[in-house]
Amino acid sequence: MNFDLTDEQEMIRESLSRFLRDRYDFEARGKIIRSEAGWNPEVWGQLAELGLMAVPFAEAHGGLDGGPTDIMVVMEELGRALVVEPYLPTVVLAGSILQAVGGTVAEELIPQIAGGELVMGLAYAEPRSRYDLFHVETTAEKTGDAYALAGHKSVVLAAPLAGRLIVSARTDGGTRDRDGIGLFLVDPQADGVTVKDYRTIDGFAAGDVILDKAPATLIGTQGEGLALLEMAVDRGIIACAAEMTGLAKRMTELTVDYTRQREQFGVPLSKQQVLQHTMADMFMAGEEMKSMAVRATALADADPEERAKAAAMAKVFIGKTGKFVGEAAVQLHGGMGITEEMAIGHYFMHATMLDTLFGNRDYHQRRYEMLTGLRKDAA
Amino acid sequence: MNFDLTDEQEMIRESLSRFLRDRYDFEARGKIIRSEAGWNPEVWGQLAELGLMAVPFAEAHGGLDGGPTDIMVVMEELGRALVVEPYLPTVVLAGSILQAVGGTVAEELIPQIAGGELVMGLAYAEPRSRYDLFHVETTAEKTGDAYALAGHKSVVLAAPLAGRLIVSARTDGGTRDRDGIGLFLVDPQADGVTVKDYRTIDGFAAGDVILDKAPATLIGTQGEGLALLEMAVDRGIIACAAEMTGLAKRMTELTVDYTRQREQFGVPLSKQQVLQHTMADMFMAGEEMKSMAVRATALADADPEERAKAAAMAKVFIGKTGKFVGEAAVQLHGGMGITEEMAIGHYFMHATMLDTLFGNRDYHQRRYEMLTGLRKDAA
Amino acid sequence: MDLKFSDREEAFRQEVKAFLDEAWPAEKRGSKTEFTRDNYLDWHRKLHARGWIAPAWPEEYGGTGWTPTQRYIFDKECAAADAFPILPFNISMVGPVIYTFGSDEQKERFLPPTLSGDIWWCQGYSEPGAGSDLASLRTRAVRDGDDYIVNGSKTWTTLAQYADWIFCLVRTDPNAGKKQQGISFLLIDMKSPGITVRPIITLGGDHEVNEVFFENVRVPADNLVGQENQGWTYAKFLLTHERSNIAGVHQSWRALDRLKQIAADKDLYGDAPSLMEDADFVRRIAETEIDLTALEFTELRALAREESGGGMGPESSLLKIRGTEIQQRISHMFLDAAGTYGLPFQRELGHKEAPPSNSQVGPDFAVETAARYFNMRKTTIYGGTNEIQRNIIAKMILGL
Amino acid sequence: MDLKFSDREEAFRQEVKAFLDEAWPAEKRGSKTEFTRDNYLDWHRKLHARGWIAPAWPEEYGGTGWTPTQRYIFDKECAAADAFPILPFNISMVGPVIYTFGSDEQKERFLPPTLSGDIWWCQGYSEPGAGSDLASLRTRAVRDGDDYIVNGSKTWTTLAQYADWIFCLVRTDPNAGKKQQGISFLLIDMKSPGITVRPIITLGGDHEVNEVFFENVRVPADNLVGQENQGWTYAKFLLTHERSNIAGVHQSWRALDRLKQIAADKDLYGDAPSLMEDADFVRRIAETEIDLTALEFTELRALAREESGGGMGPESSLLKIRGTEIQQRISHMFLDAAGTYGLPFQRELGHKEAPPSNSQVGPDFAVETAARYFNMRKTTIYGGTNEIQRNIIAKMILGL
Repeated sequence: MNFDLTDEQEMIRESLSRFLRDRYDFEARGKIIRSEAGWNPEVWGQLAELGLMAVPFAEAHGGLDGGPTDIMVVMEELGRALVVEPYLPTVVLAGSILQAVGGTVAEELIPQIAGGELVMGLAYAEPRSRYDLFHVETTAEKTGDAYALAGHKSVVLAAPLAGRLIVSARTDGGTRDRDGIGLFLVDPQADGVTVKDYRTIDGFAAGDVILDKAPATLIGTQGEGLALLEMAVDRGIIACAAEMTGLAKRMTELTVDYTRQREQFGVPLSKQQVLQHTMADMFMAGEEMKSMAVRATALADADPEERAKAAAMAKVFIGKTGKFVGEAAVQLHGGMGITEEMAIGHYFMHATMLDTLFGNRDYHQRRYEMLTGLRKDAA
Repeated sequence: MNFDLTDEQEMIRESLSRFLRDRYDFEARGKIIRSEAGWNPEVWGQLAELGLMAVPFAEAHGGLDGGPTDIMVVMEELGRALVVEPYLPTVVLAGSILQAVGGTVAEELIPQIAGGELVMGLAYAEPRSRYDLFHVETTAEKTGDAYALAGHKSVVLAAPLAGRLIVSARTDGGTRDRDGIGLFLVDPQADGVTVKDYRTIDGFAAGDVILDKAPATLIGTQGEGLALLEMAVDRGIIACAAEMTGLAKRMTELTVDYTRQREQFGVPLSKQQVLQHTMADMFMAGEEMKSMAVRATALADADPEERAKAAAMAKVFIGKTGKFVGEAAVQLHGGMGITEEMAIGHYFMHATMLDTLFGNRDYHQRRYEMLTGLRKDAA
Repeated sequence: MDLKFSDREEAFRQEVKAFLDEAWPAEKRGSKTEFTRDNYLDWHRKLHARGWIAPAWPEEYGGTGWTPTQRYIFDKECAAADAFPILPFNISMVGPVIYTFGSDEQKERFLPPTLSGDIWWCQGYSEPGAGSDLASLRTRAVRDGDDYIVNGSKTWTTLAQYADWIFCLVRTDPNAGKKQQGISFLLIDMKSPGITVRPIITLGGDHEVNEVFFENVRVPADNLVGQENQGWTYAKFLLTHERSNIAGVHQSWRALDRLKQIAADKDLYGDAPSLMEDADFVRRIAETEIDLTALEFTELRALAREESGGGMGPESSLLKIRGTEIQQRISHMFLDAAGTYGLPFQRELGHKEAPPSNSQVGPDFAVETAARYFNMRKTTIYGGTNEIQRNIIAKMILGL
Repeated sequence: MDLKFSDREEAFRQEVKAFLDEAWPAEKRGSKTEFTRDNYLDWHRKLHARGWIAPAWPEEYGGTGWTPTQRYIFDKECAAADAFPILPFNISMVGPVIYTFGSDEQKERFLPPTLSGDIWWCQGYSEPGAGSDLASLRTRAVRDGDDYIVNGSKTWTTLAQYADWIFCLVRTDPNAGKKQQGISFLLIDMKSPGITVRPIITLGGDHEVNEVFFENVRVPADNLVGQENQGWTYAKFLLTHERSNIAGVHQSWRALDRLKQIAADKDLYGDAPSLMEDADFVRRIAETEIDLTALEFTELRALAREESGGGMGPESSLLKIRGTEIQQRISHMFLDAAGTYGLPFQRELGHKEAPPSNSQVGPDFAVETAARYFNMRKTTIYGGTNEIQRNIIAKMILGL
């Protein structure tokens, strides 16, 4: 067993960390989330120059041949700085699918991603799907070699920024069948595609995507899209585990600093034993979260069942402990913690939303029970 | 609304409390639980002289015409002093059934109970019934007017002390049918009855009862015993809620006292803010437990569904908070808390066992969900 | 012991219900009435017209003479009808201070508009950097002829943007020995020159609290309540005075009802199982109902002690701690019920700090869930943090 | 980063398994071997014979030279086979103190029997009334010629009833400035005249700990380890030395396995649904598995840091806190699994404090569940309470 990072990974961490400290502080981020665009293409270009967009891809596609561990390193740093740029949807979600599918579509799009020229989104959720990836009401109708999609996709991260979307749609079967789902490439500028854009409450650009005979290209095999989708979403979950670790560690640091500076009744808050114990618990949560992120990362390339179990476990754990750390951090900041004026509240909001993204704690707890055979029923 | 006790109830509380302070301290109790008999008939007689055994019964049967509130008052005091004498099985469990059934059996037995001459037990559980009262494998075969019982009853409180047992047995239907269950009066001295006696881990005399063609008398209507049994057990639960309140309040007092006396690193433990907050939580748990006991007591005579909901709620709540208070009390006593030498550990053990008795927290949580229609499935 | 309502109490409940059916009819219920200055004042005035705006006040000043049980019934029915809870500033805070410690002239001048809503009061207690340590306040009031000149700032001032007047704790003797001494209680017209209000935007974009700055604000000395330098006494009185519904039990029951409706609403789920078919969600609801029942009966017992003259005292800390814990849990369950649609920010807030909101998506109930969950974090912080409430129980009740 | 075991590590695991199949075969597993002095020593000696009794010791004194990962594998396989965990007193406590601070003569005299089990050591640290404040000890040792005369008492002395020798902290200079000064580390033969052992019975009737009284006990000065009055240094060394398996992860996994078997055992339930069909019970198992996984990988990361020379340090407090919390949770799930049959007391303890036990009822696994749940409360108290562990994290790691 070996938990060490390679020298290259340490280099990525350091250069990214330095860049974010210099260019992406709380004030700079505040400007981005309040801007009309909701992201900063210049920052995106600079992150691409650092090689970030190329990390997981094959050299042949202009990538750096990195693996899940490299993504973990990147996501933890992005979490520490609360970066809203669309790395997760572009590189982790869409990137994982393109890489797995390969062929001409990968050859065309991955170099654009790696070069920082293309943002992508993955449209998998629907208004009534809750967190079930197999619940697909959107239909794909085939005419000749082309497909036309009709349906409604919910809360697609980066949808208003994306040059291409990958969309799950059904060529066959009932609403909740596991078979008959395909993944399709859609140009959001095309006729028949409407993006109802908004910002998520934690500051990310996103949108609902309404498809009405939208032209689309199948990627992968018709009817077998679910396995790809599950893989991509598990990769997304594992990346979020690293991101949550970054959030939690930063929240703990900010809280320790704040309570040391802030006096009440003539004594620093940090001298109150009850608050000390809360911070000790926050520290422990961060360490254990990191362990879960490391473990899930190591299993990101394992067979689908092992990967799914590791992702479900990690999601339950970061949901629970992320909520604890976020709530504790706000509580210890007192009134200041719930204003938009201090960073801590923004960390808390994003930590909260990471529990909802890809399925909350209850959902993945249930999923873990089913995957391990602890629970037999389908309810 | 009115939460006041009557003058009579205040009198019962005071005289009982005084008697227990004088005659049932930790040392006296220790002698009883380590004795061969496992109870003290002399104390029982004195409690009867105080009128305790007569509390809930009709004047016609030598009773005091009291109600659930009187039982609440008694049980809270018995809990405070950790009394192991068989009040719950005799007066609350068996007493409730005899009173409800009425007729000659009540006329014969209730005066004996009220006079302190008869101890009784209620044999409802079986090795595989877990907490389901309707799970009855024990059979009752009718020959003429008499019945013969065969089966195995588990963990019958007071079984080795009892002059009579009330036993649930099936005249009809399958193992887990709600119909076909009768309640029977059995003399534990009779042929065909074996009591495998033991002490519960918290010091109460109990036993498994093996029935092999044991002679028995039906009480109540054949096949309709379940409703009576549910009533008696709900009364038992409600009594335990009051008892747990007494335990919790006493544990909080003992812990407050201990931490004030005990110094560590030159300062009383009670000055540590973390321990103060734990004790504040213990206090709150005790207050809320009391509220649940009061509420359930007020509904002890309500229609069966309301009574059942109130009992289930109370059991969930005292299970959860009793565990919290007990564990916290032991933790704050440190090593001394887990020895048999201090009272606190004995309170903790009994509080733990009260969660198991009549069904634990999970069981009654489920029961509450079913009774309120929150949960539709039978699983 | 008898927990049933008496016939008289039952008749009172019917009277309240009848009033609500008229004053706050069905079309206003179910979060359909937005909280605005006008909407709130409309409701305040209806209660005032009925004589029910200040149930706990002495009858001579406009109170109702209700028993605590009646007030409990009133609060419960109002919550069941989704009526706005009455804000504490006029009725539970400054009013009782004025009728207890104010001069006859002040009573005459201020009590009627305080009851009627013609004055909207806000509270000038907390100061930047002071947190729960209220007495460390630094806003100065210096006597100058018939006036005080006030300089300093207050923070966490709820709805100061709507307020006509502010009641303030100010330091009139900076040389007094203990920090609790030398404080005075001053009534200040918000239109006075030198006052500025800065919005504080809270998580999720709400503008509910403010900072209020005083720069050479001239306040007539007639607006001093009670004695100069005795303000801390009045402040403490105010903090312990009105504890009715401190636990928010009625609002929590109402919220659980709405949550169960949402979780069972088949339209939201289509072919998928509803949330009410999810054993884990059901368990969370059931646990909360049980805990809320324990809290409700603890509050009822406390009210009964108050009714029989026992007073509430530090037990109110219990109600505050448990009440806020449960409110937060419920707000988290709503967020979980919203699922993915908890994420979109789509609220029209009308201030520049709010991010752009362009589209309306997802079920109506989901729109506010995240913001509400964030906002509810305040409940364990304001009014003395729950940590401080536990300190109070340890000290005042357990003697530790 | 690579979390798979290397081929070398995999081969080692097979070697351990093969050894266990012989030394601790199937018929001894599944709680079928009672913990007695003889049974324990039998196992201790088998490990000693194989050279595996003290993996963490330097090889020159009898260690194995294993990496932390190998030790982890060894511990895991032993737990999976239900083998007795090796008691810390000889191997993790007094042994390392002797080989680090003892004289050559002491090493020669004590290390071989300490390894072989010919000496059973117990620990004389805690004193009545001192709790986690170890340094406040009052047991005196006064020099008298070539001997010390020891007077005082020690408590919580685990298995003193089996022990041949006790290692003791004693006060040799009562006039030293700080309480940590003037303490010495003394080895005392339990057969010395003047020593008496009083059993302390813990909840559920176990006799595991004792009080040990010293009345004018004469101890040769040769038995002083290191310098007089420097004992606190050795004590601290000992407390931070051996952290292997402090979290009890392997035992907890093994316990969860057994619990799942029990919960699915149809014989226990008949026509009734088994516990594994109870969604709430399943949820509790799943939650515990997930938390235990987080703890296991936190321990593995800590071991890796130790392996690369980083040392473990105060992070061990985390392992202790979480490990004990999980052990307690599991013991409570066993109790819940036992249901009503958790109540009967039916253990043969053979001491007078035990209540009479006359009958054997219920499933075998249920007999010990309540006693074990009670007994496990000690884990968050002994060895520095979990409150103290959190103090350590706050101070040493967070700098608060």
